[in-house]
Order: sequence, then C-alpha cells, then structure tokens
Amino acid sequence: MTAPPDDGTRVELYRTMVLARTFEEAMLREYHADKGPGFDIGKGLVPGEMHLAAGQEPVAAGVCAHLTTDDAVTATHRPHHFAIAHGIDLRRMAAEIFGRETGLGRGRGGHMHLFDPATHFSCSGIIAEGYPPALGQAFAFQRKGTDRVAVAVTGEGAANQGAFHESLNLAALWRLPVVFVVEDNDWGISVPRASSTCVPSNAVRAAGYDMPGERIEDNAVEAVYAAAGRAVARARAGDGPSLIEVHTLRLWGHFEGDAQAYRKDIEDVPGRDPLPTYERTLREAGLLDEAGAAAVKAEAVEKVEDAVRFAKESPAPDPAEAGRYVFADGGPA
Amino acid sequence: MTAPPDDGTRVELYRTMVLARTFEEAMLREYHADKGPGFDIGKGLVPGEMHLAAGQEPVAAGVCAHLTTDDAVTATHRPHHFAIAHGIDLRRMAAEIFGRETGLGRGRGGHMHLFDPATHFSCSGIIAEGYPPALGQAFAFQRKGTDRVAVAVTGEGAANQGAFHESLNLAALWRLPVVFVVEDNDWGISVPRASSTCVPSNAVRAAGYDMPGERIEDNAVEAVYAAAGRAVARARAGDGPSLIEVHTLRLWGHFEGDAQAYRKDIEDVPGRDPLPTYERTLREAGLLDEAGAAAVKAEAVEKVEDAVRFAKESPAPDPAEAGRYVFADGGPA
Amino acid sequence: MTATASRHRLTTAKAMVDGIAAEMERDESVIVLGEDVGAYGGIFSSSTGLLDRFGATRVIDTPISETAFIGLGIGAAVEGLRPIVELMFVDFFGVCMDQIYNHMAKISYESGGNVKVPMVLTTAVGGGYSDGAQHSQCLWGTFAHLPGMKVVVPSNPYDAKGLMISAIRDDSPVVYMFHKGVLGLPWMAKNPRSVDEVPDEPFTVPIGKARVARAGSDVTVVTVSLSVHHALDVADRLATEGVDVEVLDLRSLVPLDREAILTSVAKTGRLVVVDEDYLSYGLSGEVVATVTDVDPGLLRAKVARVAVPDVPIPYAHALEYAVLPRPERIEAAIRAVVGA
Amino acid sequence: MTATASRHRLTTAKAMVDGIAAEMERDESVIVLGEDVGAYGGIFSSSTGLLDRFGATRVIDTPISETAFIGLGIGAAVEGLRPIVELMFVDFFGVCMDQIYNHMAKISYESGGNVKVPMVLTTAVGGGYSDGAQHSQCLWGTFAHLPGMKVVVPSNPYDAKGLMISAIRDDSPVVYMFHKGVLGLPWMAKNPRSVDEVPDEPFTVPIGKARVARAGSDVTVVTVSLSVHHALDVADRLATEGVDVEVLDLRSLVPLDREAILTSVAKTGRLVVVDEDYLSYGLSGEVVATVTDVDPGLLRAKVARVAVPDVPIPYAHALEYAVLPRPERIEAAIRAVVGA
Ligand SMILES: Cc1ncc(C[n+]2csc(CCOP(=O)(O)OP(=O)(O)O)c2C)c(N)n1
Ligand SMILES: Cc1ncc(C[n+]2csc(CCOP(=O)(O)OP(=O)(O)O)c2C)c(N)n1
Ligand SMILES: [Mg+2]
Ligand SMILES: [Mg+2]
Repeated sequence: MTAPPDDGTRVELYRTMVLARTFEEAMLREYHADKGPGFDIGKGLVPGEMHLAAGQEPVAAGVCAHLTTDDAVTATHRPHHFAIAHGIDLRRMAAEIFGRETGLGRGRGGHMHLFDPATHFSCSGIIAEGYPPALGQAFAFQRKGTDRVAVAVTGEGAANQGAFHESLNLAALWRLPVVFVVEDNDWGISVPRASSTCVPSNAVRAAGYDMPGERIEDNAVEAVYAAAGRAVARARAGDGPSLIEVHTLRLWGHFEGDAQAYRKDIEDVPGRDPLPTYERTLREAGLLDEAGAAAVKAEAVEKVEDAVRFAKESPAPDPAEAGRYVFADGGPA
Repeated sequence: MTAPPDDGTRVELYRTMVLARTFEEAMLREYHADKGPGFDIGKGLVPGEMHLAAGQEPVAAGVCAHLTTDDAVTATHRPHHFAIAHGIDLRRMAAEIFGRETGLGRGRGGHMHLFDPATHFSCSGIIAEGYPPALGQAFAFQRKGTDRVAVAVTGEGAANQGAFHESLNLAALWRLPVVFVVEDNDWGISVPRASSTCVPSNAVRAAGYDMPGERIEDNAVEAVYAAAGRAVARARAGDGPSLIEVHTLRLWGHFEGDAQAYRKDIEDVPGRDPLPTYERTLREAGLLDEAGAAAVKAEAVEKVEDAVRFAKESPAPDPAEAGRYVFADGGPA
Repeated sequence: MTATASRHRLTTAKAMVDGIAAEMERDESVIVLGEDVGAYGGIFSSSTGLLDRFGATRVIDTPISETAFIGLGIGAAVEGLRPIVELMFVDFFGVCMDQIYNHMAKISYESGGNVKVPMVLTTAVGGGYSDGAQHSQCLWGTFAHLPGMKVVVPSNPYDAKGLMISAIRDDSPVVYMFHKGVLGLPWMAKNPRSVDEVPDEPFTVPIGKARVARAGSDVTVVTVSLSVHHALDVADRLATEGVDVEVLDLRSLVPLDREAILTSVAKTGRLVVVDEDYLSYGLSGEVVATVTDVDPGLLRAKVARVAVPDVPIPYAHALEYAVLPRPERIEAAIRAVVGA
Repeated sequence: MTATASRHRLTTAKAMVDGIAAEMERDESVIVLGEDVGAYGGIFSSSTGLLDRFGATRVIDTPISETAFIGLGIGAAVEGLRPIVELMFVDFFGVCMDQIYNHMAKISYESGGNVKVPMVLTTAVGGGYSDGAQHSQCLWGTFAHLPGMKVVVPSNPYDAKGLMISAIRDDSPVVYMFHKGVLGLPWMAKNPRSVDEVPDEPFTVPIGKARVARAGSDVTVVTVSLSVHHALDVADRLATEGVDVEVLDLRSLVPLDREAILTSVAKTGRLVVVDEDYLSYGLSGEVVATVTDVDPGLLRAKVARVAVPDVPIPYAHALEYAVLPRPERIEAAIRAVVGA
C-alpha cells in the first residue's frame, strides 16, 4: 500500500533517529552531571524525573516521517524522541527541560509537559491520558475540512488504562483522523508486559474497535514507516483511525536512577540497539558511508549542543512570577 | 457444553422472571402513586430516580440460575431483576427502596445502592464501576480455594467506559472466576447503541482479552441460560473469565418520568416483551397451563405485596441518626 | 442595554440555554458535547432545543466515556474551538477527573501561557430529591481547591445566562455548575426564584464578582446556588422579627470575591456560611479564613457553618433533609449567631 | 511495651514497611497490591522486601489500571481480605477517584453499616524535587473533603509504623498518604527527622489524635507531614530569639483532632497553618474554621496560611520553591503573626 521509503527518506529516517539519540545522550549527561555527591533527584541543572527514550527512536522516526507540523502529536512521559521527530524547536525544548524562561513552557512544565502550538505537540505525565486530547485535535481538523491528522502515543503498559478503550471507541465511532501508536518496550517500569497485558498484541484489540491493527515485531524503522504510512493515509482519506503497536526497546532504565535489578534481559539489551542496525542497513544499501554517518552524527551533536548551550545561557524564571499563567490572561493566580 | 434446562429449571426460569416483573410493576405503581399533582421526582413514598428492568428479566434469570448465594453479583443502576434472581430478601430490598430502617441499607442507600452480604449482592449508580469490585470478590473466592464465582453486569452503554476495559484485562490476566454480562437494551438513556459503540457486538471485544465472548441476539432466557452455564462452569473450573452480551429489551423508559420522545421504535416495544413469549413456549412444551401460569403469577404477587407491605409498615430512619454508619464502628460521622 | 430592551420570564435552565444559543449564533466555534445533550436536550434541560436549532454537527451526543469526550473537548479547545462539554452529574467526576484537573486546568500553566483551553465544562449538582449518595453532591469545593479552572455557580435565571456567556467567552477553562434545584424544572420542587425576567439580548455577568442578594446589617450569610434561595426566604422571615440579614451570593468560587465577603462582614460583624457541599475542607472554611486572613476581630460572634456534615447524602427523605442546609437549619444558625 | 523493648533506627519508609510486615505476619488476610510493589519494592520503597518475605501471592504487581485494581481491593475487602493497595502518586487519583470516593468510601454508609471495607489505600504525595505539576501534589484536602475515608498523613518513622498498623487494623477504609520528603529515601533531600528510633515490636498510633511536636506559648503552628519538619526547624531557630513556637502535627485529617487545635490556640492566641496542599478550599481554611466555630475571640492576631497559592506545582526549581511552604515562608509568617 505505502511505497517503501525512497533513498532520501531512508537517510532522513536515520538522521531523525540520530538526532533523537544524540539529544537523549546529552540529557543523560546533563542530568547526571550534578546530582552528587550520591544521587539527589532534586539537584542539578536538570532536576526531577527523567524518562529517556533511547532505543525507541524507530517508532518516532517512522511515524512522524508522514507528518507535517500541521499534524498533531500527543506523546507520553517519555516524549523527546517524538517531539524531535515531529520537528519541535530543539532550543526551546532543551530550555524547558533546563527550566528556563525561554523554554516551551517558560520553565513551568518540564520534561513531561512539553507544549508546542507551532507543531501541535503535547505530552502528559499521566499514562494513556494523552489519547483523549488527540481525539479533540483530530475532531477540530476534521471539522475544518482539512486532511490533518493526530497521532496519539502510549506505552504498552498504558494500553491497559481505561482511557485507551474509551479513546479507540470514540475515534472509530466518529471516524476521527487519529493514528494510535503503542510503544511496546516490554516494560512498564519494572512490570513485564506479560504481567500487565492479557494478550500478546494490542493489535488484536483493534478489531474490538473496528479499526485496522498492526503489530511490528522487530523495532525496524522502515516497518514502522510502512505501517504508519498506511494509517496516516487512511486517516487523511477520512477513513478513520488505526492502531499500530511496535515492539521496541527500552535501552536504558525506566527513569534515570533506575537500577533495573528486576530486568533479567539486561545483558542482552545493548546488542538490540536499533541505531547501529539501521546504520548497517543503510551502509549495505550504499546510502551511507563512514564519513556520511559521521557527518549525520556531527550535525546532530552540533544542533543538540547548541540547544543545550542556549538552555544553559537562558535566564531562569523569576520566582516572583511563579503565579503567572494559571489563567489565560497570563496574570497571577 | 451445558445441558439444556430440564423441565423443572425451565419453570424456575419462568418463575424468576415473573417474580422480577411483578416486583417492577409494583415499584411502578408505588413510585407514581403519589408524585402529583404534576410529577415531582422528590415526592412520595418512593422518591428519587427509578430505573426499572422490565423486559430484561431473561438476562438475570438465565445467569443467576447457575449461581448460589455464595456467588457474588454486582449489578447496575437498574438492579432489581438481578437482585431478585440472585435471591435477595424481597422485604429488605423493598424496605430499602421505601427508605426504611429495615431496609438493606437502613434507608441510606436507596434503589441504586443495594448491598446484601447474605447473597454477596451489590450494585452501583456509576455505570461500569460495578465491574472492578466484582474482580475483588472473585479474587477472594479464588484465594480461599473455593469454586465460587462473581458475576458483573453492565449495560451496553456502560461498556464504553474505561472500567470495562481495565476489568476485562485484569480478570483475564489473573484468570479470575468472573462472568462479565452486558445487557444490550439498545439504549443508553436516549442514545442508541449505534451512537455509542463502534462495533455491533461487545462479544467481539472479548478476543482482545483472550476470553470467550458470546452475544445472544434474541432475549431468550434459555439461550442466556446456556451461555451463562458455559461461562460459570469455566469460571468454577479455574479457567478464567468470559463475556456474555445479551440483546435484551428496555420495555419502559430509562427512568420513570422518561417520555421517550427520542425512541422511534416505541410502538413496536410491547410486542417484544419476553415474558408472554416464554410463557407461550412453556405452554407449548406442556410445562405450564393457564392455571399454572396464574399460580406462578399469584405467588409472585403475594411475595411482592408482602414485601411492599413490610416496607410500608417499617419505621423510617431517625433523622437524628443521619450521621451514623459513615465509618465501620457505626458511630456518627 | 437600553431601557427598552425586551425581556422574557425564563426558568434558570432556559436562561442558561438562551446564553448558549446566543453564543452559538455569534460564534461558529461554539459546540456542545455530552451524554444525552441532543435529542433528549440534556437530562436537566441544559440543552433543550439546541439540536433542532444548530444541528447534529454542533450538538453532539457522546458515548458514556467521560474521559474520552472531555479530553476531546480539551484537544478541540486547544485547536481553536470553544466546546461546552457536559458532565451529566458532578458526582461522576471520579471517572474523568484526570482530564479535568491535570489537563484542562493545567495546560495553560504548564505551557507558560502559550496554549489556551477555552472550554466550558457544565455539570449538574445538588440533592434534595432522594437521588442517593452518588447523584446528589455539590462538590464545588473539590473543583475550587484545584488550580487552573474557574468555578461558576449561578443561582438564578439572570446570572445563569450572563455567567454562561462570560464562561463561553473566557479563554480559560470554566466549570459551570448548575444546581438541579434552581433550574425551575417542571418535575422538581422549586423556589419561585428559579423563574425570572431575563433580557433577550446577550449580556454578561462578570465571573468573580459576588452579588449582594439582600442587603442587611445584622449578620452576613455567605452562600451560593440553591442555598441563596433558602437564605433569602429565611431572611424575609427573620425581617419580620427585626433581624436584618445580608445575603451574599458568591456566584463563583474561583475567582472568589474576597472583597465582597470582607466588606459585608466588616459591616455586620457576624457570619453564617451556608454550603450544600460537605462541611470540612471546603467552601465554608475558606470563607471564614478569608476573614481571619485579614482580621479575626471583624467577627463579633462565633461563625456558623451550615453544610452537609461529612456524611454521604442519604437516600431516605427524612435523612437527606437532616443533612442538607435546609431553611430550618439556616434559620437556627442565624438565630444562634445574632443571639436572637 | 516494656522499658527494655528493642528499637532500631529506621527511615520513615522502612518503618512503614515494618508495620506492614508485622501485620502480614500476624494476619494472612493482609495483602499488598499495586504498580511496582513487587520486585521493585515500590517506587518510593513503600514495599521493599515484602515480595521476598511473603511471596507473589501476597505482594502483587498490577497492570496500570488503577480503577480495576483499586476496585479489586474494595471487592476483596468486602469479602474479608485486608488489602493494602497503592496508588503510586496521589496525583493519579483522577483516573480512579470513582472507586475511591464513590465506592470504597461510601459502601459502609450506603449499606447502613452492613458491609465493611477494611482497606488501606497508600499513596505518595508531595513535591520539592522538580517533578512538575502532575507528580508533586499533596491533595490531602481533596480526600479529606469527601466523607467515608480516614486520611492519615504521618511525618516521621514512629508515627509511620504505628499509624500503618492502626490503618490495617481499622475496619474502615484508610487513605495513608506518605510524603516522599519524609521517607528518608537515599536519593532525595531529607530532613534528619526522617530517620529515628522505632520499636521493633508492633505498636499502634491512634488515628485521629494530633501530636504536640513541640510545646510553645507564643504561637501555634498547625501542620502535617514534611511541613512539620520545616516548622520544627524554624521553631528551633526562632527560639534563639525568644519566640516560643508550638508545633502541632495533626497526623490525620480525618478524623481531625479539633480539640488539640483549640487547646493550643486557646493557649497561644496566634495561629499559623502550614500546608503543602493548595491554599484555597483545603486544610488551612478548615483549621481556621475549627477555631471560629467555637470562638473567634481566641485569635489575637490575623491568621497566617502558608500553602501553595493556587498554582499548579511548577517544574523549575526556583519557581517550585517559591510556591512551596519552605522554611523561609514559614518563618516570615510566624514573625508576622507574633509581630516579631
Ligand atoms: C495513571 C498513571 N498511573 C501510573 C503512572 C506511573 N507511571 C509512569 S510511567 C509508568 C510505566 C508506563 O509504562 P508504559 O506505558 O509501558 O510506558 P514506558 O514507560 O514503558 O514508556 C507508570 C506506571 C502514571 N504516570 N499514570
Ligand atoms: C460514569 C457515569 N456516567 C453517566 C452516568 C449517567 N447514566 C446513568 S444510566 C446511563 C445510561 C446507561 O446505559 P446502559 O449502560 O446501556 O444501561 P441501561 O440504562 O440501558 O440499563 C447513564 C448515561 C452514570 N451513572 N455514570
Ligand atoms: Mg513500556
Ligand atoms: Mg442500555
């Protein structure tokens, strides 16, 4: 149905994944830079919980390749890869994570609460609760007579939350242009998929909502790209929602500081990293050589470090203004 | 799989349905007896909302025929037929509906809040929220090593609530002895099924929870009996939950006072009453003659009127004690 | 409005719908979503006639999936629509509060003011007709405690229309709580004050300004919604005994018109708070603290709080009336405070 | 306990687990359910070691389906088990509040006392480590406003154990709210008071009795949880200036020990309420009203309420600290009230 990605697109997919990974590596570094002595979660330039998405880049890259910034994406507590793949401004995103006045939310939101009207991007720290607002964005797009779509993301753990069910039913009932994405990284914090979900695939649940459901087993960006292409095309054509589940990989801990003692597969994890795999694929296809890969990486590093620098140099919000923006007039609470 | 009901059981099913209907007719009468002049919902011996289940008796009779009072039932805002089929004490139930101190909840609960520890019966006015507690009852039964089961009921409208999804997943995951029942009476208040549910049958959703799902199209008590027999047997055997959806009939309004102007099929409704149909079936089978049917009815009337009398003669709760029973020690709040 | 502006006698429910219709007429982006808002016209007549007038693309029945459709309202508001979304009974907030308080109410703040959620959440509140513990609550204290949403609680037809128009035009989320007992529904006991003359033209009542429903000098009764009617009835009765009661109708809990409370208490020196929500950790305490934050010396007598005494709303009529702030309890409280 | 009873120094988290373990040992019907309570031992170490000790049939990881598993706890409690169910962060109450407040909390009343729900709902509360608007709230005011559940809020190891044992043995539902900042977690800033000597033997702390954490004569600080630590630190500092602060640790919001509040305020005549929950319609107003219900004349100065000023908890450290009741704000409030 969807054409396989052309050569340019394949390199683009790679570029997106590298950018996302580079960002996560920088966050990892900055996050841990000043938590010591010991580890104090509230300390440092980037305090609080930090959920990084390393290993899950194929999902974001493959899906967002079909979107423009007129389309909406609602992501999860683990939002960076989707934000980046969807084209969010890196500087303002980094600044938000550093809690600066120049951030997407002027430092009020933080890494789980990134809102970008320019790309119709948002995320939420409450699992599965990003699905319902995506319906509303899709509803508004449909109503305006456009072919814009909304992508809604959850993890496999979140797919057992009530909001999942309600959202799929309503989207199907009203034929809303939504693509539901489930990132199955095998874990909901320390709880393995088999202890949370009674079926091996959320794709089988799609039938209960009269929508196509696909599961991609191997965390391969091009397989995601193909499935997402079908789903986005269907949504743009006015044929309603679809569900895509990707069996992906949580390369690191649930959040930073997670010792992962519960994770028996931990040895095996680095070998499953999708990034070198895809690099190899593109090399074998003659689309990338060592220099080319290095250039992609260098470009990503430059962008990310620029964003980090921007963030660090940006002013912190004025504590006297902590009460502003509770209401739409921007005034104090 | 399950044997068809034997002759005695068939008459029993009929008896249960007649008793439930007779109770509802009495409630209808008592409810409207003193709402005037005009109709004031807060007036009379039976004030408040009143959701009657006339037409839905086959579901309750067919399911509960497989239960003993050691099994649990959690019902909905429309609970009487299940309460009766499950063997709740009619007097204490009527007394509760009349708001008397002798009622199941000493008049604190009312018709949507019937709790009977003797039969492990309960219900809730919040749609679909009766499912989760049923899981806990099943969990306790399983843990005690018994083969007791829990039956959880919702309407088809409620099946689009998040609690439905969460409950089915958890029950399947932990192989809990639960039978999920969906009463599809075509309507959620004024909203037709097609405007609430994106699939023609909730039974198809069962596959998303790795459990058997069956839909019974014709509101026939023996079909319900057969399906429920399979589901209860499965649960007692330790094989986990099942889902049964019955296409039943809301003979009257959503609640009393509902003019049903939205209901285009209204003319057609009385002809679909399952009670005369089943009576005919039993007559044709030679299990019931006119006198027999009359006797069943007379017995039901006697029980129901006794219960109503008991309720009316019972004392009202003492307003000075309105604050009691908030906590388990029974003392004032 | 000019002096010749036309008016009609409307129930509170009709006035509310009138406000919605006026805004739907004026602004294409206003839509109505909820359970039974279409053909049924709202279980409590909160959308009667709107389907016929504006059609099924703007007045939309939803499945019983509050999380999904309230969330849908949020997303639609973010993209520029102005949805009015109905939660049929406030008592059901527990199935969908996350969308309401963690999303609808926080997005403005979390986005540093970059995203607006111009949405109205309408919901029916209140008891008094034996609907039991899950269908009779007010819960405005619960909503008002959580930041980021305005909370509006009209008591009469004029305010119902004016506050509704203000709510729809507000760029912040507004929770609009209508008490079943003030609506003037034909099938429920009602106070004569639930029908009144209302201007036909659109007009606004500012959100955050209390109204002195009755001026008086001996004691201040601070209250909202149906209890305003009861308080006024009691005040009329006590006036014949020479007790002059001031009744303050807050009209909104967020923002709370603290000035109005202070002004009145400064005048009377005596305070009774009447609240159909639960007593503890709610409106009544907040009103008291509004005074003590400034000067406890304003209070010349102990304060009386007439509220539901931390008991689920009982079903049986006599029990329910024992816990509700009925006129008898209000009167007794005023007498105690003024020493009459 | 005898004078020779053995004791160990424990963090609040360990003391809480100690209480759970003691009851699990004693009573087969006590089980633990929740997200990551098993192998992980609770995200905030609220169940560390229990899986190893009691096995997977009594310490059970759940799917992320709060409505389903809290409801399951209710049904299990009704059938005679004594479940301890964890809601990982109180901030998530919005996805499951119906089971909590309409079911767990109301079944006793609706059944006229015929059904008991002996369940403990544990949940982590509080901010101070930049976890943002959806993971930093206290919300005890929200729970305490709604009838039918006891609400327990320990501030230290001894109380954590004793209140946990009381909660498990209570036949009513108890919401047990532990502030992350009092747990003594190795990975979070902590007050020295989050480690203390705790008797090894089981013991109970009665639910509903406040504790005078520090006796004083000039001003009463009424507070709970982490703010107790801050208040004590401030009290120590002010003592050097001759300001004698009484600190009252409420320990539970429901029941509220109104006697203790009144006794203290009658003595000092001055009141500061410190509350990490939102300011309006919450704990601080209720404490004030407890006094004015009896005698506003007890208050010789205006009351200071130090709480989160109706703002979602901001992420950036400086903003968050500006809205939290940090020691600096507490100190300033006390100074203002005593005129020092
Ligand atoms: C309603 C709700 N319950 C619990 C949590 C706590 N929590 C945050 S992430 C998480 C695990 C989510 O697992 P999954 O959906 O698979 O996403 P992943 O973290 O694997 O990306 C949990 C339990 C939450 N944020 N919201
Ligand atoms: C969570 C929740 N939302 C809405 C309602 C209001 N309500 C009561 S019954 C009902 C319709 C239920 O339809 P269905 O589940 O099909 O049951 P039926 O009434 O047809 O038996 C609605 C919307 C409720 N009680 N709870
Ligand atoms: Mg996962
Ligand atoms: Mg129905």
